[in-house]
Amino acid sequence: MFELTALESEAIRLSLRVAFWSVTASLPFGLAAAWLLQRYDFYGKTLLNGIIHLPLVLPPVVVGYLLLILLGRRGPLGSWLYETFGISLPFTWEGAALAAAVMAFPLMVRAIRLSIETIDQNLETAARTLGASRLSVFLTITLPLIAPGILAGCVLAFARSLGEFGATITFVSNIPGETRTLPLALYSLIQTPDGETGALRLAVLSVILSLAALGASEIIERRLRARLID
Amino acid sequence: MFELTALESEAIRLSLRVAFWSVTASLPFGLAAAWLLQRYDFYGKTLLNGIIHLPLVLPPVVVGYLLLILLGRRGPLGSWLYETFGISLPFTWEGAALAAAVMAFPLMVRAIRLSIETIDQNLETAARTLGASRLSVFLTITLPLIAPGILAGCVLAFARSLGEFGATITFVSNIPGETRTLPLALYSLIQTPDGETGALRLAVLSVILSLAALGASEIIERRLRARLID
Amino acid sequence: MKNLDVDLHHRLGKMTLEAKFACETGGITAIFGRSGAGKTSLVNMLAGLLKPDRGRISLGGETLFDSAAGIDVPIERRRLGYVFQEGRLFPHLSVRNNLTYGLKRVPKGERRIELEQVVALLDIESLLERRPQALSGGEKQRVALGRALLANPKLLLMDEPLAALDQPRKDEILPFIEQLRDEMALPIIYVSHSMQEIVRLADTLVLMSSGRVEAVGSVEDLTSRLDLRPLTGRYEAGAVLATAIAGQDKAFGLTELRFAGGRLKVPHLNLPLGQGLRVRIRARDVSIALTPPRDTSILNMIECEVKAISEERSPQVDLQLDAGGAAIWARITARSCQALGLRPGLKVFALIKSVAIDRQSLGRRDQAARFLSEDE
Amino acid sequence: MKNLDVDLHHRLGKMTLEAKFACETGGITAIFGRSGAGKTSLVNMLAGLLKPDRGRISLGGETLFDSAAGIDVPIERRRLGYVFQEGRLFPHLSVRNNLTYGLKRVPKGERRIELEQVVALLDIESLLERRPQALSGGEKQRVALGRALLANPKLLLMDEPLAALDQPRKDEILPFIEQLRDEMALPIIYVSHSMQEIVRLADTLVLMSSGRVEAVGSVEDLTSRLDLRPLTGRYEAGAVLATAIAGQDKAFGLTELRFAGGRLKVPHLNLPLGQGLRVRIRARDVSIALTPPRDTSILNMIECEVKAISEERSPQVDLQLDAGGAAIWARITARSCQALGLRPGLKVFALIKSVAIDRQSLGRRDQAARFLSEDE
Amino acid sequence: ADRPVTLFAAASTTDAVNEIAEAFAAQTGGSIRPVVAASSTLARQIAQGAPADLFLSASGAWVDHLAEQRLIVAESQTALLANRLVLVAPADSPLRLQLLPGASLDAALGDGRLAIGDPAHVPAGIYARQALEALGLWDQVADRLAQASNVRAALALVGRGEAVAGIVYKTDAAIARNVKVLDVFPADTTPPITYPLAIVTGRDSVAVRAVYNFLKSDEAAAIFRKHGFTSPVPES
Ligand SMILES: Nc1ncnc2c1ncn2[C@@H]1O[C@H](COP(=O)(O)OP(=O)(O)OP(=O)(O)O)[C@@H](O)[C@H]1O
Ligand SMILES: Nc1ncnc2c1ncn2[C@@H]1O[C@H](COP(=O)(O)OP(=O)(O)OP(=O)(O)O)[C@@H](O)[C@H]1O
Ligand code: MOO
Ligand SMILES: [Mg+2]
Ligand SMILES: [Mg+2]
Repeated sequence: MFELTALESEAIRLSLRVAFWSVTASLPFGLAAAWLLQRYDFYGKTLLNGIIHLPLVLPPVVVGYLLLILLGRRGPLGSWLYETFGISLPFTWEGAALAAAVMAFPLMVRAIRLSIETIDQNLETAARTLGASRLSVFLTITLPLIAPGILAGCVLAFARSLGEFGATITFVSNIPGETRTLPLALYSLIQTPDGETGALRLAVLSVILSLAALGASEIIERRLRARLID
Repeated sequence: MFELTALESEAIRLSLRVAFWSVTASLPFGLAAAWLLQRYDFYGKTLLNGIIHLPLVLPPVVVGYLLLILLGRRGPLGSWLYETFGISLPFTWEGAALAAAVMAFPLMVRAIRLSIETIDQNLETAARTLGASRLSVFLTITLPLIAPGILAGCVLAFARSLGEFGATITFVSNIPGETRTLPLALYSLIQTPDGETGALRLAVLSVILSLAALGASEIIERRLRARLID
Repeated sequence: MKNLDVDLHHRLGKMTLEAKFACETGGITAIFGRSGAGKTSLVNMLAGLLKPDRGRISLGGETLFDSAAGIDVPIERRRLGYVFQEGRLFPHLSVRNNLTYGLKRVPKGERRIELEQVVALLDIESLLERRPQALSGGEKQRVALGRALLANPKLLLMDEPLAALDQPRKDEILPFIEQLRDEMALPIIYVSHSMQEIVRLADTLVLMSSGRVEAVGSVEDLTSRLDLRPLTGRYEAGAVLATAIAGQDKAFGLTELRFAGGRLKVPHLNLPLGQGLRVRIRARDVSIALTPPRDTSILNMIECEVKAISEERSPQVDLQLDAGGAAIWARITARSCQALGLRPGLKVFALIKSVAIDRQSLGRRDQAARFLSEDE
Repeated sequence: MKNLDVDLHHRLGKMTLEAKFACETGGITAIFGRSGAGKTSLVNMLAGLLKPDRGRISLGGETLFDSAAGIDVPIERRRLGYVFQEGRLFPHLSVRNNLTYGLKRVPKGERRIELEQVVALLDIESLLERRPQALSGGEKQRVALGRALLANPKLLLMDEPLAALDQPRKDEILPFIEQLRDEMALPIIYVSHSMQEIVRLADTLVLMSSGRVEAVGSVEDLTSRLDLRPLTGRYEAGAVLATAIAGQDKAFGLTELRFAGGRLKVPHLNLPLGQGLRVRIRARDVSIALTPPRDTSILNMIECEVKAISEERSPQVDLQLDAGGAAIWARITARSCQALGLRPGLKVFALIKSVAIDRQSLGRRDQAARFLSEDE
Repeated sequence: ADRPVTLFAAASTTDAVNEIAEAFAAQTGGSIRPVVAASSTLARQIAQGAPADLFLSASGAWVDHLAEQRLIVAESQTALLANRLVLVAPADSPLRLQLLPGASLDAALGDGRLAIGDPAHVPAGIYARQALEALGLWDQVADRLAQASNVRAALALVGRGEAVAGIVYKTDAAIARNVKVLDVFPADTTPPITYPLAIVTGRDSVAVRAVYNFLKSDEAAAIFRKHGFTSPVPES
């Protein structure tokens, strides 16, 4: 194994932190959105769906720019956030997590939606005849049954967050120690004529990280499935 | 409604073509990969899984760069392709489709895998007792049952392809009429001090395109589900 | 004793389900009808799983559904236990957690049925830690039954709960269902194809045919009605007698029953004197003699008068007999009918084997403890 | 006539399934056993759905599975039709396409069963364009049955195919299954809880209990064996007689059967003289008389000798009677037994109502056309 | 020491800026935090209140854009570095060409492409277009371009042999081992190629001034020169 430079280990730590919070914070929203889109028909559903999928169709840089305009200190939402809570997202790692979350959101929602679609609603009604309220049915029946889908969504979102570049660099810039995640560090190196070796090291690190995340998810998934099927 | 400029309509046509071929060409591979990963255990499975997910974790620009190294005229695969078939991918819209396909591949595979996971294998064995071979079971039972998942995978991949920027510009450059897709045109505009208005128009166009794609997919999905559930 | 009042209209594909009836659900109400008659659909509407196009359902004075008034009590607040035709066990929970799913939602004070009780009865101790996927068909159905019971519902809906069970298992579970009805005073709505089960269990019978409720009434009445034969089934034909325990013959393990037309000896029943009991006597178990035969093992010879002879052109004829006011049916060959010169008004003896009146043919009207001593 | 040779070992959770038996599957082979006995698992291994830990299966000389030789013929090449306990219809196909799924895979020349035939028989014409989700429980099972049949298999596996069906529907489908066996010479392996069904249909019986095959033999032999009573069930007790058509009484619609112990009159059977027929006479349908009673509707009085009297302490006793070499069982009250002074060696008359020998009790041995005229 | 001074610097100056940061730390004990990205991105971020103290841009246009909005201290704006455009080809290319008006660039390209930065927004691309137009070569190659998202990407295309030739900064060509310079564009074919440096409005402080001055020092100039940059011709 090779030893990590300070820059590398800092980028890794930061990337993991950003990806973790990106997934964790967006999961409840992702679940709610998937549920809403899968189970209900309402006016403006296609629009909501479209908005959720926007980060997928727009170039990441554009999404980052939109975030910057919206959430920058001078942006409508950003100024409100700052004045009310003293929160400022641009140029912070929290902002990086937000950018990653926004970019990964459609992936998470899709995966969860897909698994909500495939569960047998008869089981849910059966649970209700046993006295469980809608909420309780959701928590005890639906949620465990869609767990593999949620996991898949989270892994996808985590991986996407690890690799997020365009929106991040645009929204929170490339600030060492604060927002310079692995992909940003990688970008910086690629910009320097002799950076290939360093870039390669970072690329390998990214791959190792994602393999680890995937491996972990496979193990969890296998357990979940074992619980479900055998 | 606003009228489209020549540049805009060209970018739209190109984007649609690239996204369409990206999805169409990668679907068989996506299906095969999803099947392999979901149904079989083999040596190096985690590795294959990791490779498939790479485009998700690496910054798109890096992926584009790797494609260039691999498939460029002097790349190992690229020179072979050129000498054997006279095919050259960089700077062509086919190359753009490839870049988009690579970036979208993990999304497609995940979605399909998820739906393969949830089908009742009892139905497949039931079909085999009726004399259907494995292949025939796959075509007549599995495929229709996972159709919603395939559709979801395709939509995701299509949307991702529509929005692909980093890998595309690195691999096939930004050539008007050949590889300048919507995101590339949008990026150019956003990078110029007074490009906001033009950028906004393109962003709106992107959104409309993706809403249309999503809308269409919802309709197809509803039909599929109607066939499955009612 | 809850009053169930139903008036529903609902389209199902090409068929329209129309159910208008009222009955008391004090004991067990059976829904009987051929496959596709609409039994499951009706029960689904009662439980709130299927929303009727229009109509009303009320149970014990509480309106569960009323399309006109816009009332539709949510499934979970109807507190109706449901044993589904297809099990519907939760695949991600162990058998134990499936069983306690409903139980946990019942306040401690309101629990009248407990886990140990159900586990012991259904003999599922060894399955508790398994997943539903590792159960056989019959085992699944037993767990589903236990799960619904443990939710301690106000009324229990059972959709062919015993179809997947073998006879010995049925024989074990039927008394338990009776016990629920009697000791727990749990009203039950019971969908079944089996007239045997229904006679044994049910007080009230709802007959369905192609989406319509054709008749509602006591099991005795409906099974004795000739016009309902096409619905109740020819093979199952028979009459139900209202009897009471008149004496016990401890030595031979026999019990004597009194009814309007005389006395019947049946295998021992562990019931107090005077206790009311319903007995179904199938037409095919009744023979006819003009004079009481001697030296035979047939213990029950009831003097009757021939009331009617079925006109069906068939090797077999059904006789309607009157025994002091009680109706008895007998099925004999047309040849015997002619040989004996049977005709309405003739006095004959109905011969009924004691052993033909077995546990399958006995039902109950009143509340009491288990009444059959186990005979192996 | 295919020879089925099975020797299997397989762990199922805590239980081990051990099945070692050989039998001819010329007609219908029934697998009988209590819930959880391993019936479905055994059938799954035959079909190739479950891979045994070790052992061998061969059918008609062809080895389907042999763990030692590493043979495991793929499911689809075994060509064994399978009617599953839970239907397993394809949700994305219409009923029609479900039905033709297997049929389409049979070369035109090899098709012996066609769609119209099955649709008419199972009365599913009106369901053809529906999705399986819009079917009732019984309808699903009928479609599943039709689907398996239309695959024109070499052998048909049926796992409790009739459990979800009502009696009239069963009565319609049973003759069809017999027809398959007889006209199409389609061997069938039939899992059932119902001894009635088994007696009616099966030639060979495989008795299972807690994962073991306890006995294999003809239905007559096994149901007459006292030591197997705990497995075959007390309520179902009875003997099966091998008989032949001896005469027809057209006027009264009766058929006379000859057997070792004499003659029996039964409701009309549309069979040629001399045709062999199996008749099951349940112990509970047999009464005893010391002298033949007169003036009764009971047509069959068979002279027998008491061979044995069961010793069980119970209100009822079972008598084993010998009628010219054929075994007949009678169940009477202990009281009658004492009153008549019955003891081994005594000559008695067994009284059997003609109508007690109904369609449910008749099985067949040889091939021939439908033999029961429809009685309504 | 104190809070580091944040220097938003054009991506093409990454190496040089990093080295200067080290030199500054060694010499003064203060610290510089270089944040590198495309000049356009950095400019937009500064417009949205990014925590930048200094801005070293590859493009005068963006700095002017900020100056219009009074987002930089006008007085501090200065042309720090200069650069030249060169025509490059892969190191093993047999190509030879002199950049004179009327040269047949299209013939030299054959069926290959000319890699440049996107002339819509990449500064190097904009300069390249101006230079080609000045030489009357633009029309020859307008449909033979491979437009990259930044100048480094254009360089990579040439280095990997995908493009037959490319137009990049002299600084880039100097360090890339897999390309060779065919010719330098005459200075008069483009406006002066300069990298403006400015202090961001509201960030002016002693510490920032120290860095500002260090960047303008001879010591920094030496480092910049090492990386191929030249000093701008003093404005006349
Ligand atoms: N969604 C539907 N669309 C069309 N027809 C339906 C639908 N659901 C049920 N049916 C039809 O309604 C009728 C009643 O169905 P139901 O399930 O209530 O029958 P059932 O009496 O329970 O029958 P079984 O005894 O076979 O379970 C059936 O003929 C069935 O085909
Ligand atoms: N995957 C498994 N793991 C553990 N035990 C199992 C598994 N599958 C089946 N069993 C057990 O094996 C036994 C036999 O099951 P099988 O389904 O063959 O029974 P069966 O005779 O068909 O019963 P039924 O009449 O109830 O359908 C049962 O006790 C069941 O609990
Ligand atoms: O140094 Mo730049 O701003 O990427 O051309
Ligand atoms: Mg039903
Ligand atoms: Mg089974």
